[in-house]
Amino acid sequence: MSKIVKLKKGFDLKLAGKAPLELLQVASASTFALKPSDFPGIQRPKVLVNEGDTVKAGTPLLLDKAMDQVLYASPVSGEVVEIKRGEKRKLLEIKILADKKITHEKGTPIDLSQNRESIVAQLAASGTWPHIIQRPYGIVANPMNVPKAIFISAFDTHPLAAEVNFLLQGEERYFQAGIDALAKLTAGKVHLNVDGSKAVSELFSSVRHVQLNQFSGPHPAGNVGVQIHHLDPINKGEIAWTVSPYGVVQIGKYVLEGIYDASKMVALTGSELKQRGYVKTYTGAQVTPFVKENTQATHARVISGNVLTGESVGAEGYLGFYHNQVTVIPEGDYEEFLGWLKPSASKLSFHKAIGMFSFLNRGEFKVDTNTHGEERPFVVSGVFEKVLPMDILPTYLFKAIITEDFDEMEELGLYEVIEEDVALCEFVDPSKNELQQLVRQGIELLMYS
Amino acid sequence: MELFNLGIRSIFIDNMIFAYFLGMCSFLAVSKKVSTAVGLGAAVVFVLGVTVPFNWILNEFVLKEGALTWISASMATIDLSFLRFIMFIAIIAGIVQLVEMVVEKFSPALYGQLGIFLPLIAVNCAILGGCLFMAQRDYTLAESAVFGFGSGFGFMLAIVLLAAIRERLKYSMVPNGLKGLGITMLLTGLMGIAFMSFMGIDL
Amino acid sequence: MQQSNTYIIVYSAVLTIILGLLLSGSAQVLGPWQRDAIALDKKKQILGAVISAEKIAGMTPEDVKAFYASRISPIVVDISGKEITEGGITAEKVEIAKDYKKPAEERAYPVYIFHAEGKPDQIESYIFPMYGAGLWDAIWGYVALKTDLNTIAGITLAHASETPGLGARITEGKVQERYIDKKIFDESGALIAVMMQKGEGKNYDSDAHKVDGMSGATITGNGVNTMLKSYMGCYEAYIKSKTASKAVAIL
Amino acid sequence: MSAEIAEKPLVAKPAEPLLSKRRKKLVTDPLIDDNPVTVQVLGICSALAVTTQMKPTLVMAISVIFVVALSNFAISLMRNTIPSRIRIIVQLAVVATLVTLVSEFLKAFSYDMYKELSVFIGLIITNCIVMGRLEAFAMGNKPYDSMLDGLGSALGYSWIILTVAFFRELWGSGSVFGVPVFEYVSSLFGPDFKLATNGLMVTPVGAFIILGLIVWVQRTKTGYVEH
Amino acid sequence: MKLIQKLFDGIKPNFQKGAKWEKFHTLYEGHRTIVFAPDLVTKSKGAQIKDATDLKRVMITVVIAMIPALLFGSYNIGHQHFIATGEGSTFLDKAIFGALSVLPILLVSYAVGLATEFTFCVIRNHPISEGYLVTGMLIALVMPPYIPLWQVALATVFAVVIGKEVFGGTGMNILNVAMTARAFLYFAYPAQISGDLVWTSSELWSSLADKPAVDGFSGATALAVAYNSSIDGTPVVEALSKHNAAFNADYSFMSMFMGWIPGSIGETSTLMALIGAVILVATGVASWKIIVGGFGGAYAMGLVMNAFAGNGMDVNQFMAMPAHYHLVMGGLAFGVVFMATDPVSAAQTELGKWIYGILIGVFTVIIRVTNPAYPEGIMLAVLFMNVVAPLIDHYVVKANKKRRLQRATV
Repeated sequence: MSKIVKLKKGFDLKLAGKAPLELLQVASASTFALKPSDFPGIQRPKVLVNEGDTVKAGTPLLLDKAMDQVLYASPVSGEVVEIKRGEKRKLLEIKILADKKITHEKGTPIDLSQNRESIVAQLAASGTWPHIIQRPYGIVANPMNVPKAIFISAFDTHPLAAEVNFLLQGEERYFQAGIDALAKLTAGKVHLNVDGSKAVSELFSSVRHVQLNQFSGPHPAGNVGVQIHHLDPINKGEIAWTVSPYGVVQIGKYVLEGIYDASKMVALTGSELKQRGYVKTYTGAQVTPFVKENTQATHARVISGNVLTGESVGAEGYLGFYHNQVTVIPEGDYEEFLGWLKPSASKLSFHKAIGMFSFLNRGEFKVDTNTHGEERPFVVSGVFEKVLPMDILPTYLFKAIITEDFDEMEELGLYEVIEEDVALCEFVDPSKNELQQLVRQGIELLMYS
Repeated sequence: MELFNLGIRSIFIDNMIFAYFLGMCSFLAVSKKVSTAVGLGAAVVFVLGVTVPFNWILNEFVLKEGALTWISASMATIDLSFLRFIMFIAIIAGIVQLVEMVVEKFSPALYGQLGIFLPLIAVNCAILGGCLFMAQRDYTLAESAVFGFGSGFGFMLAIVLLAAIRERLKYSMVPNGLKGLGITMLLTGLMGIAFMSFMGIDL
Repeated sequence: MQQSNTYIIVYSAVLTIILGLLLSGSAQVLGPWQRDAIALDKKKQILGAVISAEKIAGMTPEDVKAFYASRISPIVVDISGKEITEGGITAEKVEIAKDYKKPAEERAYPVYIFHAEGKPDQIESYIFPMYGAGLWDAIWGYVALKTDLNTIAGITLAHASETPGLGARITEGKVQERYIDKKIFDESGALIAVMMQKGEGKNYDSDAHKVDGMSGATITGNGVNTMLKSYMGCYEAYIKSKTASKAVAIL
Repeated sequence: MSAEIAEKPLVAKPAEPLLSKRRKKLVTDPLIDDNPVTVQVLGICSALAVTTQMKPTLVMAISVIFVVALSNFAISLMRNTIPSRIRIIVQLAVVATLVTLVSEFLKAFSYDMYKELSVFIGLIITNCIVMGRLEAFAMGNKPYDSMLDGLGSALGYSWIILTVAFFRELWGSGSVFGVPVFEYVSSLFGPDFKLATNGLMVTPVGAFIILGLIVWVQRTKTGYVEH
Repeated sequence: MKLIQKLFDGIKPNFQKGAKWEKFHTLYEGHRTIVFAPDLVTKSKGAQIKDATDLKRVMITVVIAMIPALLFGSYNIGHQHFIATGEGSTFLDKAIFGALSVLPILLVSYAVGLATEFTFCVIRNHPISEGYLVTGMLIALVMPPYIPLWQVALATVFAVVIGKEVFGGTGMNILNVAMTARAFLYFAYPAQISGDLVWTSSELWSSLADKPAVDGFSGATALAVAYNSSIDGTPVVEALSKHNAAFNADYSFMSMFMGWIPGSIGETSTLMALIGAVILVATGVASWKIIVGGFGGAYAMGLVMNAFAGNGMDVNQFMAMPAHYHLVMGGLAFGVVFMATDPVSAAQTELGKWIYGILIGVFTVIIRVTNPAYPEGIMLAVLFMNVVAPLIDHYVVKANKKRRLQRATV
């Protein structure tokens, strides 16, 4: 029953600064942070610890009063050094100074022969639950729901993305256990979607209890939202869950060993890094040790995640909960004489407008953060349609959100997309609108209406 | 061929909206969504198509000068055309009522779509206008039927096109003073320019 | 307020009677004036073919009536040129607009003979009504031919709703003057009528069958051309019979 | 029960002056702030078709003033007797009668105008201002007030269509009330100079655009925004 | 560079908040971003990098695609003029004459249009958009060569204000702005724009052109010739090839394809329009679907007309004209390539673009053949389809919604 889907629309950004598949020896970070802003669905966060408390890896730090079964746990053991709040006491970060040696809260491994409810209850409290994301809306899944299916994208087509096979080396056992647990949670199938352009790695081909689907084509073929659209699209009133491969491993570890092990491998990428590769650390690590001495330019942007969907965190910032990549690229705050007119083959562009010869350039591009133009109203040129491999009319969807027309948003398929699905639209948009933010606004309008 | 020409003319050239400004009130008020515009348009087509020939019969056999000769030749000089307005408007109101009842009885689905628009139509100038044009231009019965339906379709075309444009316009940044009526008037003017291309088409 | 059915019926009946009386009363009272106004309007139009619009505008209704009565003698002919006298038909009663819908053979064709004051034998010109379609709606007019029944002495044109400034210019004296002294028949006696040309600003003095057009109003111009030609065609038999008898008379 | 209950003394209300402040407002409000055409979006239907020239427009305006004021007056007189179930029909009948009167009158005494306005006089019946004012005001107010209200609305309508007609005639035909303005102005600049008239103004398009612009100017001034 | 940057920096304080020219800050920024691509960077969340192409570059691509048509059109004016006057002339004479005729129109179009646009940007305080780069050029190219300049100015103001600014500016308009300008003139001053005078020699404004045409030369456009022949009853092809043949300036298929005929400045040459089409399609700026649909629709409708004529239904010679002639006559090629493809006023869905393009072609031929009042069908067809495009899109979008809904119920 596995499906093979070949996608044509989309665009691969060939950026300079790919991380070679080797583990770097870098001093580990000492502070870690949990940022509620990483979880878009959190409505009323409640902090469960105080500054000065000592915690173990897996100790709950936070819960959402709107969905209080789900606990957000500390990735490491250590001392809570700061609970940072912003305007109106908005919770920004819970910072933890890590012990040299990480100790874990001891939970009990989960017996998968139990009924679904108790498995859900244990997972929800384990700290691994936030890896389960609900579609529509792209928020942390509600344990009370039963999804129609669970989707796992086993490859990442984002620019300079970490190699999933490399990240999961040696974790096969946990991955299978995670799949087994997830299979218990859904009424339908667990879809494992792999890169169809290459031979399927043994890691995934041997996994049981899943439907293995192959996707090939340019980015965003690896986006789970796109995959869902082609496998079993989400309709109004339906719920599907998605989990990243790393999330599956996390869940598997808890199932087998009863511990929340937040250790992860992170790819250091981007044209401005001297030394690129993979490092071992924990979720929420401060990026300083990876980039501080490692950046070539003085004026560079440090991004947690990839360049399309990531967040600029600065050299002192923390890795996002869902990120396994740090990208460093040059800042672009310079004026360029007649920049809009100059021919160039070295500037990356999806378009082929006069003077843009990047489509002839087979090499890799060094891209900075300049917007290359000011924001303008949409001039509909059909370009969004060329990079969104879904049966969705992106321009109309965006306009429906702008005018806050709820019916239109629903009918045009806002249920099927989250930010990352329109990231490429945002990149190619010659009118330079912020479409990811717009989509989130639309989702929030729908969620809270 | 003559009738066909008349049909084309009444839809595109002698368009109720773009040539005669008739039915403007509902044209402006009910053109925010395509679906409702289609509903109103269909109702207008229906009512115009029925009332114009009906009023033709009334005009031909009762109102116009010498119309009563079918009763007695001595009545040839009687001219009741001063009753034209009041009779036409009464017939329109009556037929709208009748149509409403018939549609409600025999096609509840259609009634659901047209029902809310029918009462609006009795005072839609396009209907009375159509009837008066019919009388003024001395159409035959067949011509008045074609003219009625044609004008109705012309109105429907105009209002549906406007509604589609207004749906697109939601994303525009129209200056405050122009929002609503103002921009719609300008838009209708621009649409009128586009419709002028049909002026003079002769098949 | 919810009234009884009886009340409603009585109310409507009373209202109908009152309004009916009001309307028929007004129609009764105003009727003569209206008929007068309509007749006067028609007379003005007919006279428009032979005297200038300014002059007509300067005349009082009484003047117009008197002038018309003393200078015009109307007859009605059929398509074959024979005068119709039976059936009480008179030229003033013929409604060209209504007749227009009938086949050409069944129409009645009025001819208004313009003669010297009080002397019906001393003819100055023949006035023929005509009717046709312009761009938007009907157009009509009267053309006056000199006694040779070939040369145009004057023309007056009117329209229901041509575009002002474009097609509606057919009512302008300047446009109508262009027709004066043009010929309806060519040398061999074939009907050519006068054709208004496309575009404006050219000189057609040398061509007896062409007049300068109205820019931007080609269709109205074509309408006038068609109207003129078809109605002259309808009157051709009458005209031929007149010229023939005149030729005989000369002989 | 008559004895115990003391009769309430009837306080005679002071008679309102014929043109009190309130009544003046009835007339002046619809001129600008609550204009039936530009603010309430009523009565555009029959208004525009005759506006190519000032003269027919003026006749049209006077007719509308007559019909609106008198129908308001008449319906207000009858308001307490009209059976609610046939309310609309009664209103239409009264309006149609008044319009017929106007039309017959024109036919008798100004046949040229009658021809020029053709069906549009009849269409005053369906002019939304008429029915709108009847429903909104005359059905619930005293005759004199209703008449003033009708007068105000009709005047508000009149100045709008007269303004439209002014620009359409001036630019489209180069004249005002038939007086050839363009010709005169051109002659001031020498024999070769000729002000060109704008053909678009005499087509319906011109009316839509002029009215749109009037609405823009008027609403920008009053600050009225439609949502 | 530094110098210009300093200059801009120097006057910058005048435009900042509270300064005396605060109102005009949008003008300042508008000009600065033309000289320098701005130093804006991406926000901290969302896409961290942006495509190097912006709207300015997209717009300039369209302008560049029009340059062949402009150059050829300009030269052709000179060419037509010297044929008309019967004077001998060199390549340079024609080029100079043409340039002197076209430049004033181009200047007026840009100057008046930009001034109008700036006024609105200042009043409404929104950034100056680059849309007028294209519109200004288009307006000039659809004008007849001897149009009075005041008419160009008036039409430009009308089109920019009523056609665009009232909707909120670039990207918001419903009708193609340049077509609106042309249509405005067409209906407002029909005498001046539709006569034969504006196409070749004339004394309207250019003293250069103040020479009478030689006897027998006719400045009628190909469409006018075709229309006249349909009245006379001569076969159109014959009439076209005979027209002005004595001056070596016949209207054969080849000379119409090349563009050696009178007409609006940019529209005569089908070849130049096709060059533009290649640029637009290769750069992905214009939709090839609209272009192919437009030509295809016109050709197909031409064939349908031929079939009618073949049946002897109507002896309109225009109907019998070979269908491929329609593609090279009048402004069809120019209109389909540059006007119909305007992304703002065209259909915006992919299926909609096919329908839109094909109907433009179909309507153009229908209007040309059956509507003697307006020989040039393309302008009116584009405008009419601009009006219809939102409805086409509405139904295409509705179909998309329906698919989604059906999926849910299956």
